[in-house]
Amino acid sequence: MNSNNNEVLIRVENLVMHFPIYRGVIRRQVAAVHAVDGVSFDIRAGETLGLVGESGCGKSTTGRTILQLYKPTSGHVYYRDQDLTQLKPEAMRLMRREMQMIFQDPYASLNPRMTLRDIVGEPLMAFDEASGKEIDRRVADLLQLVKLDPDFAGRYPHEFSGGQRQRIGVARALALNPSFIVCDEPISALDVSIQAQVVNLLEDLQKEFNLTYLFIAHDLSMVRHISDRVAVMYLGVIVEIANSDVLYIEPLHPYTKALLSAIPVADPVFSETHQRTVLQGDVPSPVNPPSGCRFRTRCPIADETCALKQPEFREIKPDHFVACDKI
Amino acid sequence: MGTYIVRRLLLVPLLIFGVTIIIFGMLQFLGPIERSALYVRDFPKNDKQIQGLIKKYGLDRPIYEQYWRWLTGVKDPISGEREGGVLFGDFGYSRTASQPVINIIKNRFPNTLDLALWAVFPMLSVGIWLGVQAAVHQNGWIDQLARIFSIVGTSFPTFVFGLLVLIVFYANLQWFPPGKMSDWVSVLLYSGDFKQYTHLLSIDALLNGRIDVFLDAMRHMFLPILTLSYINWATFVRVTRSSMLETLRMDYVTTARAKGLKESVVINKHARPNAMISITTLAGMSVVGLLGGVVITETVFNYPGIGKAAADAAQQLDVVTILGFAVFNGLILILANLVVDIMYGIIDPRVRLA
Amino acid sequence: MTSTAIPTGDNTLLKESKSDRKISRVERFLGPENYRIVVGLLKTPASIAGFILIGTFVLIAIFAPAIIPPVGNDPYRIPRDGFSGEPRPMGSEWKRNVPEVPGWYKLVTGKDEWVHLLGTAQGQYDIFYGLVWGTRTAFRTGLIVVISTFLIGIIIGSISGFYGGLVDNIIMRIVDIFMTLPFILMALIMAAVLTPMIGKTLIPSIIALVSFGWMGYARIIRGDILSVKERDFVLAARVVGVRDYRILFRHILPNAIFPTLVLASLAIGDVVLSFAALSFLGIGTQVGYADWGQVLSFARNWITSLQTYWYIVVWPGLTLVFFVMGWNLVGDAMRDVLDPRMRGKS
Amino acid sequence: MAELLLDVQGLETRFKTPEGIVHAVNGVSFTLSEGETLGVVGESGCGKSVTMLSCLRLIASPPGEIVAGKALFLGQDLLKMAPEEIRKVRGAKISMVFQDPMTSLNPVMSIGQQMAEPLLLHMGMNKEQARKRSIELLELVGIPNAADRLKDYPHQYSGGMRQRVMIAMGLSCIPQILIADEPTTALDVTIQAQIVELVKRLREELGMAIIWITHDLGVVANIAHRVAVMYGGYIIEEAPVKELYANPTHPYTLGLLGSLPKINASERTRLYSIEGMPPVLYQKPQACPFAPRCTFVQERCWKENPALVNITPTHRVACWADTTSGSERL
Repeated sequence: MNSNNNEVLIRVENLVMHFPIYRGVIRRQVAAVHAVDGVSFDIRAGETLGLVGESGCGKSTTGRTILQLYKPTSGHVYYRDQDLTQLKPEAMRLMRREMQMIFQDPYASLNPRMTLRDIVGEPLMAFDEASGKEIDRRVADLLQLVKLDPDFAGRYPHEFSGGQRQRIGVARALALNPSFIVCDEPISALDVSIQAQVVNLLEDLQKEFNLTYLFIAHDLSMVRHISDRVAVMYLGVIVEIANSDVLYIEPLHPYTKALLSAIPVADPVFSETHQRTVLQGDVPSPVNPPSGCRFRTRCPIADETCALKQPEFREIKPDHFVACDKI
Repeated sequence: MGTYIVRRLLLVPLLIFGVTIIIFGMLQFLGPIERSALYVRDFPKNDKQIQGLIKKYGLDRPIYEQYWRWLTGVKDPISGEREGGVLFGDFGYSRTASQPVINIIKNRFPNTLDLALWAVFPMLSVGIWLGVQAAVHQNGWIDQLARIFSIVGTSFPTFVFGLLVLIVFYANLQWFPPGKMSDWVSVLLYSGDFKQYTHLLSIDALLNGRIDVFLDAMRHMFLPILTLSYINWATFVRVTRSSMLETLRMDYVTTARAKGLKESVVINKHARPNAMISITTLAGMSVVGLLGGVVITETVFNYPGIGKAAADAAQQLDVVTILGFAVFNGLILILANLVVDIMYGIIDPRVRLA
Repeated sequence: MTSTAIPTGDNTLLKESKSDRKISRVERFLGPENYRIVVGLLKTPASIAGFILIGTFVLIAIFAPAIIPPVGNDPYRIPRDGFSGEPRPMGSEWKRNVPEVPGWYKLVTGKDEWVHLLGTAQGQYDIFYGLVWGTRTAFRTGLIVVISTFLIGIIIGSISGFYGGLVDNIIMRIVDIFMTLPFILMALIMAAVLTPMIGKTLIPSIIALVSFGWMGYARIIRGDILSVKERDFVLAARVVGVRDYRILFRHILPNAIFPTLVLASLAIGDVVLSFAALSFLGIGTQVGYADWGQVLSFARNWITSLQTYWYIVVWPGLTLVFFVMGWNLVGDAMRDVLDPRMRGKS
Repeated sequence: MAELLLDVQGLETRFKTPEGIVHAVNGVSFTLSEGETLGVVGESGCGKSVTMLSCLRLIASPPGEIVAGKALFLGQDLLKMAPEEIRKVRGAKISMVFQDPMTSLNPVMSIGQQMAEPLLLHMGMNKEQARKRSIELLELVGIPNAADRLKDYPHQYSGGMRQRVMIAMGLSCIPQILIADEPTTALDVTIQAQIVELVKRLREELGMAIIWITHDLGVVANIAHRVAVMYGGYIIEEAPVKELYANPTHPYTLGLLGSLPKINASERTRLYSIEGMPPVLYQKPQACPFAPRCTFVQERCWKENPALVNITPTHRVACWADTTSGSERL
């Protein structure tokens, strides 16, 4: 976590990802899910950028689109000045050495018909980095790295628990020595006592290999713990980015404030004394997002002007960006 | 729902096109001379006449033209009347029965419909009831019984089952004879005292107030109905059982129990309607299948329906005739499938209100 | 946590944990998925009964020449004992075209002369011979049809599932059209159309059953491919840079093909049944060919006097039923094992 | 002293699975008084849901089986009641709200039909009365245009709205106990806060006792008066909420609280993590089920399973070790 280094590793510019909806008699495209609707941010080398938001806000889609797992509708993703959106499939495949991903569901993300050796060794094979005995040796090293017994290499994923499977996923992601890892809600499917194990492991590995993380989560307290900076998403747009301590102590956007206030704090005295601001209503549909500011339908400080135009994403203080015209 | 129905309706021409293409494709295995049987009653012996026929009906024309003519028929240049055209009900001329195929269908189809109508009720009710019971008492004796019943049922070919019940109930007990009606009934039918409203014998008997005729009809239909139902029960029990088991594990069933509802209410009002959604398709397909699948049953029981006619024609390799049946069956099935799809939409609110 | 779900925590690997489930060497060798299927099949009494039935038929097929040696050049022609139309009862004397007497026959019956063990059918065809040699016909047709339909279905279904979009749409509509038509009627027609060209052999029926039998496999494999394609491990493979063909053959197909493969292997019973139905309806082989449906079809002419000639129905009928039941018993157990919703339930 | 509503003693439930018999609940005892909210906390598979489902005999049997214990509701044993009697309790006196509002409502019945069921059954209302009451209830839980929305089906409601409907349904017969089984787990944080506030408000208005099952120590701190922590089918610690958070005593509770990131702490510390995995009990454990993961483990823990004993009149713990200086040792 050395964010002093200011080199930008990933630059996302105006990223838009719309998923078409086909309806009607001839399955015409009638609308689109505006999953990601013009998102821009930087991730600096060696830092952890947290990306939080409620389900359906587009945070996972953002992560996957950065890795070009979806072809973005428009916008650019630069990795060290290389525009990933312009790469041919094979060139992008070669880029995957540099950027990896850890998945949310430790059960669905491991092929049940492959052994640990095959799962963790597959990236090595894909890039012809190793073969035969060499793979066995490298897999053993990787398993040790994530604190799994190397003797388990011949076993199948079903013999492992959720937390252990998540470690296997981490080992797979590390196999190619990447510099950037998208962690797509890596702990939300795990039990409380296991979450801390995985988070600690991720932190240790970051230090050891100088990794850069995009840490996607809906658990705000964990995001604060692991991130250097945090971006808050709402309905496909980023509403606030700031240094994580600044964001938690001094949130500016009304949505961020409400989100922070909604976190259940494990302290009965605190909950007794603090009045929570509870947002009314549900998140609107991303198919037909509100005009102007996306948040205005639930915003406590919104007025008519908010419906007119989308608020500008401004740098209010150094390194603190907010998309709200009322501040 | 509107869109759903329109989509299904738009599928109908596509299905008609597909089905007719398949059947027309089979027709292409025949030579042009044999295909001329679609339009004429007798093959002319004279070679020149044959060539004339081929020319007249365009049987040497490009294939798409032939297909179109086959669908819509050709105008006779002299009389100006349309000849052929399966879409207009002209399915060709049956060499073996010496009459137009459509006439055979007109005579035989009511009999098949009569049989199918009576078979639907026991098939659906008993099959589904047994499946639900098996699921509710999972691993109980009724479940084990249903499973054995289902495996034995699927293992019995229609014709074996049919012949075996014939041995028992006809050959040995003399209870239920094969055929369609006793001699005295056929005499009655020709006498003119018996009005044929629907041409379905059992229904007409009731409409004429002739219980004796009705009983005679049922006596002849009993074994075919039993055979048709039995063969389908097996599938129904299995599918209903697994669908019901799945539903019983759903959270809303627990919610219903937690409300304090009686177990019978939980099962009949909450679980079963949901299980039924997945059974609707199967039920529809089986009803539809009844119309097409009576071939063997009618043959075994010597029941003069459209299925037996098809089997007889096939046995004598009268291809034009069976292809005529196939087109007719295809059109009926497309219609029936449409009804099933729409019913499915009505049953499931997630489709209805989409 | 649903009310009925069994609380399954984590199978820990901690050495000191008491709850670690033992993983046998066989399981590790087969892999968890295959192991589960094998164990599921071997634990069910019904499927064991099924395997025994199937095994018996396999033995009969292999040892057919030892059970009843062929007469003449073509072993699949049932020897005729005369030309009289009326069937003769079980145990009647065998006068013409008598096969060699095999060792087991002498041992069991103590006689040196063949009799018609199960009687003769119309035309004095020996029913026992027809059933024994018909077993070979059954396996032959079953295997050919199943393998062909499976291959066609897999190829079409895979194309549909992999490419998706318009290709998928067109293929699935074609499948819909084929599914609209009643199977046995269409097979009957197809066989009837082909017979004048090919002749009265097994081939027209085989082509007919294949032409209208592939859709089920295409649908299943397409559905499984579509669902596997969406699973995270496929995405994960892409993320680590696995090449497309490997994703297809290592990740998608192995996880998608197994249910179809197993169901196909168990469909032999159904195929033989349909084949027999066609024979019964008078489409198919030459009269006198050793084929169960053919033997049974003689009964059609004796419906009014079945109290006397019951054996022309019962023996071929039961043979067919036991054969199909063997496959169904295994198939039923297999369905339970494969159906993920049934997992964990007895 | 408020009246004792529910008194569960020595409850044991197990499941037959292909891998063996899973001992899900292994002798759980707890009480619930009028107007009280009891939080039950634990990880997945610890037996917290099964315990509550067992009390109402909603365990699917087979594979589940209640082996031993009593569940006295106002002195009457729920586990021994005739089926008709317990049906009169379910939904009327004790009602339940489940985790996933998506799957807990019947997809082919309208909300109105489902709302009316308990009213018709337990309150002796006719259809019109039930309809009126359903509208009132939906308004009570904050569903706009309640009268129009009765004819809608569950798929036309959002997740948060569905959970409100579930709560309205649970409260329709003014039960004495509401059992909420992870009612906010499937919901987003802002919706979760709405539901928690809603239940707190309704608790004031209707005065029922609540059992709130969750794995989220934050939610429990917010809503419960008293908390029971479960592990491996046992209650391992139980105390009033402030006492538990101020003075956690069982090593597992200590570890759980330690593994949470502190949202209001300014400096970042490494999280405490409990090593190992929660167990699946194929045998009823002779040892303490937490022993394999415990930092305080002693010789005795491997031989005897500690009983739940009072360390203060309101604080019960099942542990052999002295963990009073625990916070420093973690």
